[in-house]
Amino acid sequence: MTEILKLDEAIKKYVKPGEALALEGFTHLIPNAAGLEIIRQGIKGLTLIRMTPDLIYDQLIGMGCADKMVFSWGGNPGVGSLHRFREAYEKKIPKTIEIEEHAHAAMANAYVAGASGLPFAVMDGYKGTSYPEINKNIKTIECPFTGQELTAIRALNPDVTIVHAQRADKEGNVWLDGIIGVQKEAILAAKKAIVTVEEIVDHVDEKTGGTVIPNWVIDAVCEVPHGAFPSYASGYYKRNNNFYLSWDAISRDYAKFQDWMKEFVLETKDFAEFYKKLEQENYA
Amino acid sequence: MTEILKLDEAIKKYVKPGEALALEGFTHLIPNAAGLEIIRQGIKGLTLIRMTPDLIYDQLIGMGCADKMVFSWGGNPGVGSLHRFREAYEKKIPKTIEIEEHAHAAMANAYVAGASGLPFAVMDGYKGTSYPEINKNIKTIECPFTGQELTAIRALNPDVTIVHAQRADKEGNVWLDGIIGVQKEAILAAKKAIVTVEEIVDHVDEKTGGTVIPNWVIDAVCEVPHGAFPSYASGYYKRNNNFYLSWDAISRDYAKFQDWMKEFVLETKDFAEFYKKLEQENYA
Amino acid sequence: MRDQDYTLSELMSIVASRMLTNDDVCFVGIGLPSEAANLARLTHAPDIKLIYESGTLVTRPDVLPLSIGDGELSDTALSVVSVPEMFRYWLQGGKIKVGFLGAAQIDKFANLNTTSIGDYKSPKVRLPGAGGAPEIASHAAKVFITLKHSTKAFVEKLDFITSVGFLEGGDSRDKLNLPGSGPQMVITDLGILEPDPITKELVLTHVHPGVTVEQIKEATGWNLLVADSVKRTEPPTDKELEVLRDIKLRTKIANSGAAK
Amino acid sequence: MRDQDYTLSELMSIVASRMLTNDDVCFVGIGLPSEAANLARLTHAPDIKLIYESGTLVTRPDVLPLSIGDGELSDTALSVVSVPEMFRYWLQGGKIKVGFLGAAQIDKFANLNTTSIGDYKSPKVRLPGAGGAPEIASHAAKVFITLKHSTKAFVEKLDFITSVGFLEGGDSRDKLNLPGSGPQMVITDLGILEPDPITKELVLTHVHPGVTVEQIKEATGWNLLVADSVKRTEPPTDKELEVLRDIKLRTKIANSGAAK
Repeated sequence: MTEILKLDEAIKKYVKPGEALALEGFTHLIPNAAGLEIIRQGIKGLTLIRMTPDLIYDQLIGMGCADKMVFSWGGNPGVGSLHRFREAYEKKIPKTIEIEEHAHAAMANAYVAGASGLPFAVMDGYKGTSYPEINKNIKTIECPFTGQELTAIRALNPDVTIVHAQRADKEGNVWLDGIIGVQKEAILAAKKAIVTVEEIVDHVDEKTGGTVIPNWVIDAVCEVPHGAFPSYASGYYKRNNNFYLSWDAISRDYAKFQDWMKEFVLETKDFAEFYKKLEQENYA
Repeated sequence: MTEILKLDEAIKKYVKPGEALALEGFTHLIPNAAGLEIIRQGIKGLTLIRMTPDLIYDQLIGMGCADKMVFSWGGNPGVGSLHRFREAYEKKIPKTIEIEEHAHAAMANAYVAGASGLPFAVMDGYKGTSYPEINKNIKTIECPFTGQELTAIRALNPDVTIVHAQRADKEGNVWLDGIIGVQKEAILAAKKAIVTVEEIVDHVDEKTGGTVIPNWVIDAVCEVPHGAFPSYASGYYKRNNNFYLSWDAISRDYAKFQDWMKEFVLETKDFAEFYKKLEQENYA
Repeated sequence: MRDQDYTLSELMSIVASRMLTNDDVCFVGIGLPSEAANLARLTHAPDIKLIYESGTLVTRPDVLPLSIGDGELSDTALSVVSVPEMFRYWLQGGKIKVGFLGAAQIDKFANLNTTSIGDYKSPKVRLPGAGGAPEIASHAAKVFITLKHSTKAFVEKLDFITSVGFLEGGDSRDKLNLPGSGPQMVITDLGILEPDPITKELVLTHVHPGVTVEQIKEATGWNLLVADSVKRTEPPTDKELEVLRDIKLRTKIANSGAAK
Repeated sequence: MRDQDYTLSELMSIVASRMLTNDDVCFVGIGLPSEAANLARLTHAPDIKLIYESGTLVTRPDVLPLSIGDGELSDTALSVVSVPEMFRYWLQGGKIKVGFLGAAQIDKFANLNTTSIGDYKSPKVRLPGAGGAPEIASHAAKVFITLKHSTKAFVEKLDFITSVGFLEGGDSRDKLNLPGSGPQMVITDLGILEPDPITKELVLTHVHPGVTVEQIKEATGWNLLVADSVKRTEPPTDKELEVLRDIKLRTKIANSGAAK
């Protein structure tokens, strides 16, 4: 059953080198604090799965934690490229990164299949595109009733899924609201699940909206206020668009990136200290 | 775009003899008023689709409106058999009824496929059971990645889906809450959709819970207070368990059933009059 | 047979309830399974998670639901999901530890029939059908079954397999590659049957107080195997009886009310 | 070329916005399409339904979202669904009338590339990738495309087809049996291109005020076909310009704020 743990304990307990990790979040509720803790703990060899990898995956890749990225749109939304990802992929800095690439529809379906205990999903997609040529987890399949040709996508089942949510109760039932992306599917598809939350409260329910994910599919819940920063947590704080813009400059140069990560991430002991430092230096 | 119509107008406009109809509702929010209006209008030759056919399908079948029923559990919940359905199926009274039978998992998946624009759904189910022998819309399919044998179910796409919901706004956006069953999928899978609601209000949203189905997938919205009776509408009225118990006695004998339907349904001009009469005679 | 201050129906529900533990996540069939599962929740397993196929996750009904989708279930649920989500993500997705099923008929390998008796196309008795049972039987990590004992219900061969137990016994279920391990126990109003570890045929292992082995064999439509040492079922405790009668009384009062 | 009191970028958004009608249900790509779609909503199409792939159905943002999942989109939405539901039920399910896409590159048959330039495995430029575009391009009943004109963007042949337009032209898209009818129009900062009804090759049909056909041909990486009678695009109205500038200003102010 769910344990309420400190974030560093949860990462230490459940995230192992070489595993396939999904830190999901579709612009909203991105588990950034958890990603930074993985960097602090220096966990390497990871396969990073996410539909919309952004800053936190750029940071993990730049710090050499990732061997592979599985994704369907990778960028700094509204700003531009992920410079650390691009330099890793185009120039192998700091190391080679393999990619497995999908469209959103396919990747969402792959999580759905994983959550549903199925080895693959059927979709009507990708026809006429180059994707089937570059991703072996896309095949064609025929409808046994109509003969119609459709597309099969291999299921995604991360070793560990990590998401951020607004609240959990003391038993570890989790409540989230707003744009929920593919988080529920990513949790249900995973072997282990960690959820960071803005706060732990006495009671969560769906009576006034939102979605509750029951505790027995979640291994650890960690209270991490502002844990989605620079993403947002609807009802708690807004997206910090300035930080997304700042990241473009920080990440463009590898040396500058390394300095920044050292000063802000490696030399802060946890997310609270990191966030406090960002505030002091007018990033947050 | 959605029209706000009277129930009799909506049924006249969209429900044609010989069509395949889904009047969905999983115990909660069953569109009973709409079913009774179909009986009043004497629309025949229908294929009746529903996961959990209960009293309203018993009534439609007993009145000779149905040629076929597609279902996954047919009974008077907590009470016993549907006598009109059983007598039709076992003794062809008042006429022959064909059946196509599924398990809940398969039928839910068939609606999902229909809603998703797919000709079939994949599930892991039915293995070891007799269902594949009696339903030609169940086939086996192999995972193109793992070779695992799975089950394919043909999609369901009703000509018309009718559901009941708590509220709609004046533009025909519909709001429902509580047990939502397979209603959204049944609407999205259908060629045409009618929704009866407890009341039409100025504004609906999801801010405090519930689900909104946007108007452009709904053809007609009809205000029918108590329209789910004897089922319930969470937040409006409770399930009338007494009526479910009474129905066992009313429906057991064909002649008694005919008399009751004549008196209460055919000789009342609409659902409001029907409901008033039930109240007067202590059924409601 | 000594005088008992409880009925065999009551005993059946109480014995069935004892199969569930506080850590279980139980997909509950309507009727007898629902009574047993809620009794467990109200006695020794207060934190058990009860799931109903109508989409209600972790419900705590104060009265027993008459139907699988009563408002009492959604009003007291931690979360309400759509029916497709329930069957796809939760049941097929392997999130259910225990399935608790009733049935109209059972055979010696614990296969169940709730579909039809006699020829499928012109049945002697047309039953309600499958509902969620086939995939509960195949996907819940383990399955308990509860139904009343009679030769009509306990038959040599089913006319229709709605939900698979151990199919034809031996390793025939294993060959289907089902995610769940199948029926662990059949609890009736007379005793308890458990599958033999090798042949998977149901064996009588417990006899309820006041019931004889002979009586059970007579109520079974095949030559029922009896364990070498048949145990006597523990009679109900006062607490179990009190809680069961309380919830049944509350249910009766609630269900006798009309609308509004 | 006369003096203009608006930029070609502004004109592009305004012209693109005019393609949308009040009855449309539009799946909106981020960036230029989002600007055009919201401009339509704030001018001639107040009831247009805007859908974003983050799961927001019928949104009415007061400022332009920087990302596809801004809180502004969910706060003002009629309904927020999961991303799988969006792609399965709404887009693949055929509920979207118009798809509005941007792109990094386009070819003469309106195929789009947002994935990579150069060899896929060692690209010259690695772009963000597909997002929702491939299935918007195939499943929306019709598609509009908007991007800025340049020989880098308008290329003879794509290195990678992210989203299909008319594939190799003629009936090659038809043979794919896609639900949607494909691109109707490509709106750039210089003019408008439309597919030839038979060959499906893009033809220049409109030139924006102050732009010449020659200028457009020079900005196109293939020998661009020109319609027999090229029309002059209607210049922006005062209202269109005012509304566009208003929302861009509101957006700038909103996005410059930090957290809290």
